[in-house]
Amino acid sequence: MENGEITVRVRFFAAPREALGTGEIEMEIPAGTTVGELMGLLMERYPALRPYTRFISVAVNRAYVGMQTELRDGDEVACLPPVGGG
Amino acid sequence: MENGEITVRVRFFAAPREALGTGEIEMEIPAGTTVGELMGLLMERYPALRPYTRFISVAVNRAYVGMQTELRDGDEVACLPPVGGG
Amino acid sequence: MKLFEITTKPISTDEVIARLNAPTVGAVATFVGVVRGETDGREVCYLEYEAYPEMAEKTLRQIGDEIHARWRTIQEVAIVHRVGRLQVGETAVVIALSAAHRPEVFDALRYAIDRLKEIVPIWRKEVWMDGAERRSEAGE
Amino acid sequence: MKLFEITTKPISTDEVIARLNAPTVGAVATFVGVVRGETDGREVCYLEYEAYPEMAEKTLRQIGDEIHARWRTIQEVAIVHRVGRLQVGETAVVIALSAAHRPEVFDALRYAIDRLKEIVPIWRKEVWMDGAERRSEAGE
Repeated sequence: MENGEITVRVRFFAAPREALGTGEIEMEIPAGTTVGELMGLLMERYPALRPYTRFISVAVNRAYVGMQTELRDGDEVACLPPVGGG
Repeated sequence: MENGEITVRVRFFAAPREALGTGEIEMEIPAGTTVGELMGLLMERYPALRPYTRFISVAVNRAYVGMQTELRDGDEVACLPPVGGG
Repeated sequence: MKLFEITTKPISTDEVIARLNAPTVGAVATFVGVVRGETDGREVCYLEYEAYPEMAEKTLRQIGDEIHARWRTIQEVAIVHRVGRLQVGETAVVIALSAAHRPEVFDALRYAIDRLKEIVPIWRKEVWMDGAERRSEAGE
Repeated sequence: MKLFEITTKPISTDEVIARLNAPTVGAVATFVGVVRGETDGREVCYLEYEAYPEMAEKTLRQIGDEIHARWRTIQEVAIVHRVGRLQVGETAVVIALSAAHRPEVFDALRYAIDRLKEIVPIWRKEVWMDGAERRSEAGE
Protein backbone atom coordinates (compact mmCIF):
# COMPACT_ATOMS: atom_id res chain seq x y z
CA MET A 1 0.00 0.00 0.00
CA GLU A 2 1.30 3.44 -0.83
CA ASN A 3 1.07 4.71 2.77
CA GLY A 4 1.93 1.40 4.44
CA GLU A 5 0.07 -0.38 7.20
CA ILE A 6 -1.63 1.01 10.29
CA THR A 7 -2.78 -0.77 13.42
CA VAL A 8 -6.18 -0.22 15.06
CA ARG A 9 -7.77 -1.73 18.19
CA VAL A 10 -11.26 -3.09 17.62
CA ARG A 11 -13.56 -3.55 20.62
CA PHE A 12 -16.69 -5.71 20.84
CA PHE A 13 -19.58 -5.71 23.33
CA ALA A 14 -22.65 -7.74 24.25
CA ALA A 15 -23.77 -10.42 21.75
CA PRO A 16 -21.02 -9.87 19.13
CA ARG A 17 -18.40 -9.98 21.90
CA GLU A 18 -19.74 -13.35 23.08
CA ALA A 19 -20.03 -14.67 19.52
CA LEU A 20 -16.42 -13.71 18.84
CA GLY A 21 -15.19 -14.97 22.20
CA THR A 22 -13.14 -11.82 22.91
CA GLY A 23 -13.77 -8.16 23.61
CA GLU A 24 -10.79 -6.79 21.73
CA ILE A 25 -8.58 -7.54 18.75
CA GLU A 26 -5.86 -5.69 16.88
CA MET A 27 -6.07 -5.31 13.13
CA GLU A 28 -3.31 -4.35 10.71
CA ILE A 29 -4.93 -2.61 7.80
CA PRO A 30 -3.80 -0.48 4.88
CA ALA A 31 -3.54 3.23 5.60
CA GLY A 32 -6.62 4.98 4.26
CA THR A 33 -8.95 2.09 5.10
CA THR A 34 -12.43 3.35 5.91
CA VAL A 35 -14.66 2.14 8.72
CA GLY A 36 -16.89 0.43 6.17
CA GLU A 37 -13.93 -1.38 4.64
CA LEU A 38 -12.75 -2.48 8.08
CA MET A 39 -16.22 -3.90 8.79
CA GLY A 40 -15.93 -5.88 5.55
CA LEU A 41 -12.53 -7.26 6.55
CA LEU A 42 -13.86 -8.23 10.00
CA MET A 43 -16.86 -10.08 8.61
CA GLU A 44 -14.60 -11.93 6.17
CA ARG A 45 -12.12 -12.97 8.83
CA TYR A 46 -14.65 -13.66 11.65
CA PRO A 47 -17.78 -15.40 10.32
CA ALA A 48 -19.24 -15.39 13.87
CA LEU A 49 -19.76 -11.64 13.51
CA ARG A 50 -21.80 -11.88 10.32
CA PRO A 51 -25.26 -12.14 11.93
CA TYR A 52 -24.65 -8.76 13.59
CA THR A 53 -23.42 -6.77 10.59
CA ARG A 54 -26.69 -5.05 9.83
CA PHE A 55 -27.18 -3.86 13.39
CA ILE A 56 -23.76 -2.53 14.27
CA SER A 57 -22.98 1.16 14.70
CA VAL A 58 -19.34 2.16 14.85
CA ALA A 59 -17.51 4.52 17.18
CA VAL A 60 -13.95 5.69 16.59
CA ASN A 61 -12.12 7.01 19.62
CA ARG A 62 -15.43 6.97 21.55
CA ALA A 63 -17.53 8.98 19.13
CA TYR A 64 -20.09 7.67 16.64
CA VAL A 65 -18.84 7.89 13.05
CA GLY A 66 -20.07 7.11 9.55
CA MET A 67 -18.85 4.26 7.39
CA GLN A 68 -16.81 6.65 5.17
CA THR A 69 -14.53 7.74 8.03
CA GLU A 70 -10.89 6.98 7.30
CA LEU A 71 -8.99 5.21 10.04
CA ARG A 72 -5.67 6.37 11.44
CA ASP A 73 -2.92 4.50 13.19
CA GLY A 74 -3.78 3.81 16.84
CA ASP A 75 -7.52 4.42 16.49
CA GLU A 76 -9.86 2.67 18.90
CA VAL A 77 -12.74 1.29 16.86
CA ALA A 78 -15.84 -0.03 18.67
CA CYS A 79 -18.55 -2.24 17.17
CA LEU A 80 -21.77 -1.23 18.94
CA PRO A 81 -24.98 -3.25 18.70
CA PRO A 82 -28.22 -1.33 19.41
CA VAL A 83 -27.95 0.09 22.92
CA GLY A 84 -30.31 -0.83 25.75
CA GLY A 85 -29.42 1.12 28.90
CA GLY A 86 -31.76 2.65 31.44
CA MET B 1 -82.89 31.12 67.47
CA GLU B 2 -85.43 28.52 66.41
CA ASN B 3 -82.92 25.65 66.33
CA GLY B 4 -80.78 26.84 69.23
CA GLU B 5 -77.02 27.24 69.35
CA ILE B 6 -74.25 25.06 67.94
CA THR B 7 -70.54 24.97 68.75
CA VAL B 8 -67.77 24.90 66.14
CA ARG B 9 -63.99 24.81 66.46
CA VAL B 10 -62.21 27.41 64.35
CA ARG B 11 -58.53 26.88 63.49
CA PHE B 12 -56.01 29.47 62.29
CA PHE B 13 -52.63 29.12 60.60
CA ALA B 14 -49.66 31.22 59.54
CA ALA B 15 -50.09 35.02 59.60
CA PRO B 16 -53.72 35.09 60.86
CA ARG B 17 -52.78 32.67 63.63
CA GLU B 18 -49.97 34.94 64.75
CA ALA B 19 -52.15 38.05 64.45
CA LEU B 20 -54.81 36.41 66.60
CA GLY B 21 -52.32 34.98 69.08
CA THR B 22 -53.90 31.52 69.05
CA GLY B 23 -54.38 28.65 66.63
CA GLU B 24 -57.84 27.63 67.77
CA ILE B 25 -61.02 29.05 69.26
CA GLU B 26 -64.53 27.75 69.91
CA MET B 27 -67.51 29.71 68.67
CA GLU B 28 -71.13 29.34 69.75
CA ILE B 29 -73.26 30.33 66.82
CA PRO B 30 -76.91 30.00 65.82
CA ALA B 31 -77.82 26.76 64.08
CA GLY B 32 -78.02 27.38 60.36
CA THR B 33 -75.14 29.86 60.32
CA THR B 34 -73.23 29.73 57.05
CA VAL B 35 -69.46 29.84 56.63
CA GLY B 36 -69.76 33.37 55.25
CA GLU B 37 -71.76 34.50 58.26
CA LEU B 38 -69.23 32.92 60.62
CA MET B 39 -66.44 34.83 58.86
CA GLY B 40 -68.43 38.04 59.46
CA LEU B 41 -68.79 37.22 63.15
CA LEU B 42 -65.06 36.47 63.47
CA MET B 43 -64.01 39.73 61.82
CA GLU B 44 -66.37 41.64 64.08
CA ARG B 45 -65.12 40.00 67.26
CA TYR B 46 -61.40 39.83 66.30
CA PRO B 47 -60.25 43.00 64.52
CA ALA B 48 -56.74 41.53 64.20
CA LEU B 49 -58.14 39.14 61.56
CA ARG B 50 -59.57 41.87 59.34
CA PRO B 51 -56.48 42.41 57.12
CA TYR B 52 -56.70 38.74 56.09
CA THR B 53 -60.43 38.54 55.23
CA ARG B 54 -60.04 38.90 51.49
CA PHE B 55 -57.41 36.20 51.24
CA ILE B 56 -58.89 33.47 53.40
CA SER B 57 -60.27 30.20 52.00
CA VAL B 58 -62.32 28.07 54.35
CA ALA B 59 -62.26 24.33 55.00
CA VAL B 60 -64.90 22.51 57.00
CA ASN B 61 -63.87 19.14 58.37
CA ARG B 62 -60.72 19.29 56.26
CA ALA B 63 -62.33 19.93 52.89
CA TYR B 64 -62.54 23.25 51.05
CA VAL B 65 -66.09 24.67 51.08
CA GLY B 66 -67.95 27.68 49.73
CA MET B 67 -69.23 30.56 51.83
CA GLN B 68 -72.85 29.32 51.57
CA THR B 69 -72.12 26.06 53.40
CA GLU B 70 -74.23 25.70 56.56
CA LEU B 71 -72.35 24.76 59.68
CA ARG B 72 -73.30 21.91 61.96
CA ASP B 73 -72.60 21.28 65.62
CA GLY B 74 -69.04 20.03 66.15
CA ASP B 75 -67.70 21.16 62.78
CA GLU B 76 -64.00 21.93 62.47
CA VAL B 77 -63.67 25.15 60.51
CA ALA B 78 -60.24 26.22 59.25
CA CYS B 79 -59.26 29.69 58.01
CA LEU B 80 -56.65 29.11 55.31
CA PRO B 81 -54.53 31.92 53.88
CA PRO B 82 -53.07 31.27 50.39
CA VAL B 83 -50.94 28.13 50.61
CA GLY B 84 -47.21 28.04 49.93
CA GLY B 85 -45.90 24.51 50.26
CA GLY B 86 -43.31 22.78 48.13
CA MET C 1 -45.89 2.74 55.49
CA LYS C 2 -47.64 6.05 54.87
CA LEU C 3 -47.69 7.20 51.25
CA PHE C 4 -48.81 10.74 52.17
CA GLU C 5 -47.15 12.28 55.16
CA ILE C 6 -46.39 15.54 56.94
CA THR C 7 -43.27 15.12 59.04
CA THR C 8 -40.96 17.19 61.21
CA LYS C 9 -37.98 14.95 60.43
CA PRO C 10 -35.41 15.14 57.60
CA ILE C 11 -36.59 13.38 54.44
CA SER C 12 -34.55 10.81 52.50
CA THR C 13 -35.43 10.45 48.83
CA ASP C 14 -34.25 6.83 48.88
CA GLU C 15 -36.57 6.09 51.78
CA VAL C 16 -39.58 7.66 50.02
CA ILE C 17 -38.80 5.71 46.83
CA ALA C 18 -38.63 2.53 48.92
CA ARG C 19 -42.27 3.08 49.93
CA LEU C 20 -43.23 2.40 46.29
CA ASN C 21 -41.31 -0.85 46.17
CA ALA C 22 -42.97 -3.61 44.11
CA PRO C 23 -41.67 -6.12 41.55
CA THR C 24 -43.78 -4.41 38.87
CA VAL C 25 -41.90 -1.09 39.18
CA GLY C 26 -39.50 -0.22 36.35
CA ALA C 27 -39.46 3.59 36.46
CA VAL C 28 -39.59 6.04 39.35
CA ALA C 29 -39.67 9.82 38.96
CA THR C 30 -39.17 12.14 41.88
CA PHE C 31 -39.42 15.83 42.54
CA VAL C 32 -37.38 17.17 45.44
CA GLY C 33 -38.00 20.67 46.76
CA VAL C 34 -34.92 22.16 48.41
CA VAL C 35 -34.45 25.29 50.55
CA ARG C 36 -32.57 27.84 48.47
CA GLY C 37 -29.87 30.05 49.97
CA GLU C 38 -31.11 33.18 48.27
CA THR C 39 -34.48 34.65 47.35
CA ASP C 40 -34.93 38.01 45.66
CA GLY C 41 -31.24 38.72 46.06
CA ARG C 42 -31.36 38.31 49.85
CA GLU C 43 -29.45 35.65 51.73
CA VAL C 44 -31.76 33.14 53.45
CA CYS C 45 -31.13 32.32 57.12
CA TYR C 46 -33.78 29.59 57.41
CA LEU C 47 -37.32 28.69 56.38
CA GLU C 48 -40.18 27.88 58.68
CA TYR C 49 -42.93 25.65 57.26
CA GLU C 50 -46.29 25.33 59.00
CA ALA C 51 -49.09 22.95 58.01
CA TYR C 52 -52.66 22.08 58.85
CA PRO C 53 -51.40 18.53 59.11
CA GLU C 54 -54.63 16.52 59.06
CA MET C 55 -55.95 18.36 56.01
CA ALA C 56 -52.52 18.47 54.36
CA GLU C 57 -52.24 14.68 54.45
CA LYS C 58 -55.79 14.41 53.18
CA THR C 59 -55.14 16.75 50.23
CA LEU C 60 -51.88 14.96 49.42
CA ARG C 61 -53.89 11.73 49.24
CA GLN C 62 -56.39 13.52 47.01
CA ILE C 63 -53.56 14.45 44.63
CA GLY C 64 -52.62 10.77 44.51
CA ASP C 65 -56.21 9.88 43.66
CA GLU C 66 -56.34 12.53 40.93
CA ILE C 67 -53.16 11.13 39.39
CA HIS C 68 -54.48 7.55 39.41
CA ALA C 69 -57.67 8.79 37.71
CA ARG C 70 -55.77 10.69 34.98
CA TRP C 71 -52.82 8.38 34.28
CA ARG C 72 -53.70 4.72 34.47
CA THR C 73 -50.10 3.55 34.16
CA ILE C 74 -49.01 5.19 37.42
CA GLN C 75 -48.73 2.48 40.04
CA GLU C 76 -48.11 4.37 43.29
CA VAL C 77 -47.64 7.93 44.46
CA ALA C 78 -45.91 8.98 47.68
CA ILE C 79 -45.58 12.57 48.91
CA VAL C 80 -43.75 13.54 52.08
CA HIS C 81 -43.59 17.19 53.16
CA ARG C 82 -41.51 18.41 56.05
CA VAL C 83 -42.59 21.19 58.42
CA GLY C 84 -40.78 23.22 61.08
CA ARG C 85 -37.49 25.04 60.70
CA LEU C 86 -35.41 24.07 57.64
CA GLN C 87 -31.89 25.16 56.79
CA VAL C 88 -30.54 26.03 53.33
CA GLY C 89 -29.99 22.86 51.29
CA GLU C 90 -32.47 20.79 53.29
CA THR C 91 -35.32 18.94 51.59
CA ALA C 92 -38.80 20.39 52.10
CA VAL C 93 -40.75 17.91 49.99
CA VAL C 94 -40.26 14.67 48.09
CA ILE C 95 -42.79 13.47 45.53
CA ALA C 96 -42.16 10.01 44.09
CA LEU C 97 -44.22 8.03 41.65
CA SER C 98 -43.77 4.67 40.04
CA ALA C 99 -44.76 2.88 36.84
CA ALA C 100 -43.72 -0.16 34.87
CA HIS C 101 -42.48 2.07 32.01
CA ARG C 102 -41.60 5.72 31.84
CA PRO C 103 -43.88 7.53 29.36
CA GLU C 104 -46.41 9.06 31.78
CA VAL C 105 -44.29 9.61 34.88
CA PHE C 106 -43.04 13.08 33.85
CA ASP C 107 -46.46 14.65 33.25
CA ALA C 108 -47.81 13.06 36.41
CA LEU C 109 -44.85 14.37 38.41
CA ARG C 110 -45.33 17.92 37.17
CA TYR C 111 -49.04 17.69 37.94
CA ALA C 112 -48.32 16.51 41.49
CA ILE C 113 -46.09 19.45 42.43
CA ASP C 114 -48.36 21.99 40.69
CA ARG C 115 -51.38 20.67 42.59
CA LEU C 116 -49.46 20.55 45.86
CA LYS C 117 -48.71 24.24 45.52
CA GLU C 118 -52.40 24.95 44.79
CA ILE C 119 -54.34 23.01 47.37
CA VAL C 120 -52.22 21.63 50.20
CA PRO C 121 -52.51 23.73 53.37
CA ILE C 122 -48.86 24.42 54.08
CA TRP C 123 -47.30 27.84 54.58
CA ARG C 124 -43.74 29.06 54.39
CA LYS C 125 -42.00 31.88 56.19
CA GLU C 126 -38.61 32.95 54.82
CA VAL C 127 -36.27 34.48 57.35
CA TRP C 128 -33.40 36.38 55.77
CA MET C 129 -29.93 36.96 57.17
CA ASP C 130 -30.72 40.67 57.56
CA GLY C 131 -33.58 39.77 59.93
CA ALA C 132 -36.40 40.52 57.49
CA GLU C 133 -39.15 37.95 56.90
CA ARG C 134 -41.53 37.10 54.10
CA ARG C 135 -44.54 34.86 54.31
CA SER C 136 -45.83 32.79 51.41
CA GLU C 137 -49.41 33.84 52.22
CA ALA C 138 -48.50 37.48 51.63
CA GLY C 139 -48.01 36.72 47.93
CA GLU C 140 -44.75 36.35 46.04
CA MET D 1 -17.34 14.22 42.50
CA LYS D 2 -18.20 12.75 39.10
CA LEU D 3 -21.44 13.96 37.57
CA PHE D 4 -21.44 11.25 34.88
CA GLU D 5 -20.45 7.81 35.99
CA ILE D 6 -20.61 4.13 35.14
CA THR D 7 -20.35 2.10 38.34
CA THR D 8 -20.54 -1.50 39.48
CA LYS D 9 -21.82 -0.49 42.93
CA PRO D 10 -25.39 0.03 44.20
CA ILE D 11 -26.67 3.56 43.54
CA SER D 12 -28.26 5.81 46.17
CA THR D 13 -30.59 8.48 44.82
CA ASP D 14 -29.83 10.69 47.84
CA GLU D 15 -26.12 10.44 47.09
CA VAL D 16 -26.59 11.37 43.41
CA ILE D 17 -28.78 14.34 44.40
CA ALA D 18 -26.06 15.44 46.84
CA ARG D 19 -23.66 15.79 43.88
CA LEU D 20 -25.81 18.71 42.67
CA ASN D 21 -25.66 20.48 46.00
CA ALA D 22 -25.47 24.29 45.78
CA PRO D 23 -27.22 27.12 47.64
CA THR D 24 -28.92 28.15 44.38
CA VAL D 25 -30.80 24.84 44.05
CA GLY D 26 -34.54 24.93 44.79
CA ALA D 27 -35.86 22.05 42.69
CA VAL D 28 -34.41 18.65 41.85
CA ALA D 29 -36.05 16.12 39.57
CA THR D 30 -34.85 12.55 39.32
CA PHE D 31 -35.54 9.54 37.16
CA VAL D 32 -34.75 6.17 38.69
CA GLY D 33 -34.68 3.08 36.50
CA VAL D 34 -35.43 -0.09 38.46
CA VAL D 35 -35.12 -3.78 37.54
CA ARG D 36 -38.64 -5.15 37.11
CA GLY D 37 -39.58 -8.61 38.33
CA GLU D 38 -41.45 -9.52 35.19
CA THR D 39 -41.05 -8.87 31.48
CA ASP D 40 -43.39 -10.24 28.81
CA GLY D 41 -45.14 -12.30 31.44
CA ARG D 42 -41.95 -14.13 32.45
CA GLU D 43 -40.42 -13.92 35.89
CA VAL D 44 -37.02 -12.22 35.89
CA CYS D 45 -34.14 -13.93 37.70
CA TYR D 46 -31.60 -11.10 37.23
CA LEU D 47 -30.34 -8.58 34.72
CA GLU D 48 -26.81 -8.22 33.42
CA TYR D 49 -25.74 -4.78 32.20
CA GLU D 50 -22.61 -4.31 30.12
CA ALA D 51 -21.13 -0.97 29.05
CA TYR D 52 -18.40 0.50 26.92
CA PRO D 53 -17.54 2.51 30.00
CA GLU D 54 -15.23 5.19 28.59
CA MET D 55 -17.67 6.05 25.80
CA ALA D 56 -20.70 5.65 28.06
CA GLU D 57 -19.40 8.31 30.46
CA LYS D 58 -18.53 10.53 27.51
CA THR D 59 -22.03 10.24 26.00
CA LEU D 60 -23.64 10.82 29.42
CA ARG D 61 -21.61 14.04 29.63
CA GLN D 62 -22.78 14.89 26.12
CA ILE D 63 -26.41 14.53 27.27
CA GLY D 64 -25.63 16.97 30.09
CA ASP D 65 -24.19 19.43 27.57
CA GLU D 66 -27.24 19.07 25.32
CA ILE D 67 -29.52 19.82 28.27
CA HIS D 68 -27.56 22.91 29.26
CA ALA D 69 -27.76 24.15 25.66
CA ARG D 70 -31.55 23.61 25.44
CA TRP D 71 -32.72 24.62 28.91
CA ARG D 72 -30.79 27.54 30.34
CA THR D 73 -32.40 27.27 33.79
CA ILE D 74 -30.96 23.81 34.47
CA GLN D 75 -28.04 24.21 36.84
CA GLU D 76 -26.49 20.75 37.01
CA VAL D 77 -27.08 17.28 35.62
CA ALA D 78 -25.79 14.04 37.13
CA ILE D 79 -26.28 10.58 35.64
CA VAL D 80 -25.04 7.39 37.25
CA HIS D 81 -25.59 4.02 35.55
CA ARG D 82 -24.80 0.72 37.17
CA VAL D 83 -23.39 -2.28 35.28
CA GLY D 84 -22.92 -5.93 36.16
CA ARG D 85 -25.52 -8.27 37.66
CA LEU D 86 -28.61 -6.57 39.13
CA GLN D 87 -31.42 -8.18 41.09
CA VAL D 88 -35.12 -7.35 40.87
CA GLY D 89 -35.87 -4.05 42.62
CA GLU D 90 -32.30 -2.75 42.31
CA THR D 91 -31.56 0.61 40.72
CA ALA D 92 -29.97 0.53 37.26
CA VAL D 93 -29.77 4.27 36.65
CA VAL D 94 -30.33 7.56 38.45
CA ILE D 95 -30.65 10.82 36.54
CA ALA D 96 -30.85 13.96 38.67
CA LEU D 97 -31.03 17.57 37.59
CA SER D 98 -31.30 20.80 39.50
CA ALA D 99 -32.69 24.28 38.99
CA ALA D 100 -33.66 27.28 41.09
CA HIS D 101 -37.32 26.80 40.15
CA ARG D 102 -39.21 23.87 38.72
CA PRO D 103 -40.69 24.80 35.30
CA GLU D 104 -38.12 23.21 33.01
CA VAL D 105 -36.93 20.27 35.08
CA PHE D 106 -39.61 17.86 33.86
CA ASP D 107 -38.97 18.27 30.13
CA ALA D 108 -35.22 18.14 30.70
CA LEU D 109 -35.59 14.96 32.76
CA ARG D 110 -37.62 13.23 30.06
CA TYR D 111 -35.09 14.32 27.45
CA ALA D 112 -32.22 12.89 29.51
CA ILE D 113 -33.65 9.38 29.81
CA ASP D 114 -34.83 9.33 26.19
CA ARG D 115 -31.35 10.31 24.98
CA LEU D 116 -29.67 7.84 27.33
CA LYS D 117 -31.66 5.04 25.73
CA GLU D 118 -30.68 6.29 22.26
CA ILE D 119 -26.97 6.97 22.42
CA VAL D 120 -25.26 5.58 25.53
CA PRO D 121 -23.39 2.34 24.82
CA ILE D 122 -24.89 0.09 27.49
CA TRP D 123 -26.52 -3.29 26.87
CA ARG D 124 -28.87 -5.39 28.96
CA LYS D 125 -29.33 -9.11 29.16
CA GLU D 126 -32.48 -10.36 30.90
CA VAL D 127 -32.20 -13.78 32.47
CA TRP D 128 -35.55 -15.33 33.30
CA MET D 129 -36.39 -17.82 36.03
CA ASP D 130 -37.04 -20.49 33.37
CA GLY D 131 -33.43 -20.12 32.18
CA ALA D 132 -34.21 -18.26 28.97
CA GLU D 133 -32.39 -15.03 28.11
CA ARG D 134 -33.11 -11.93 26.07
CA ARG D 135 -30.61 -9.29 25.01
CA SER D 136 -31.52 -5.67 24.50
CA GLU D 137 -29.50 -5.60 21.27
CA ALA D 138 -31.72 -8.29 19.77
CA GLY D 139 -34.61 -5.81 19.73
CA GLU D 140 -37.56 -5.64 22.11
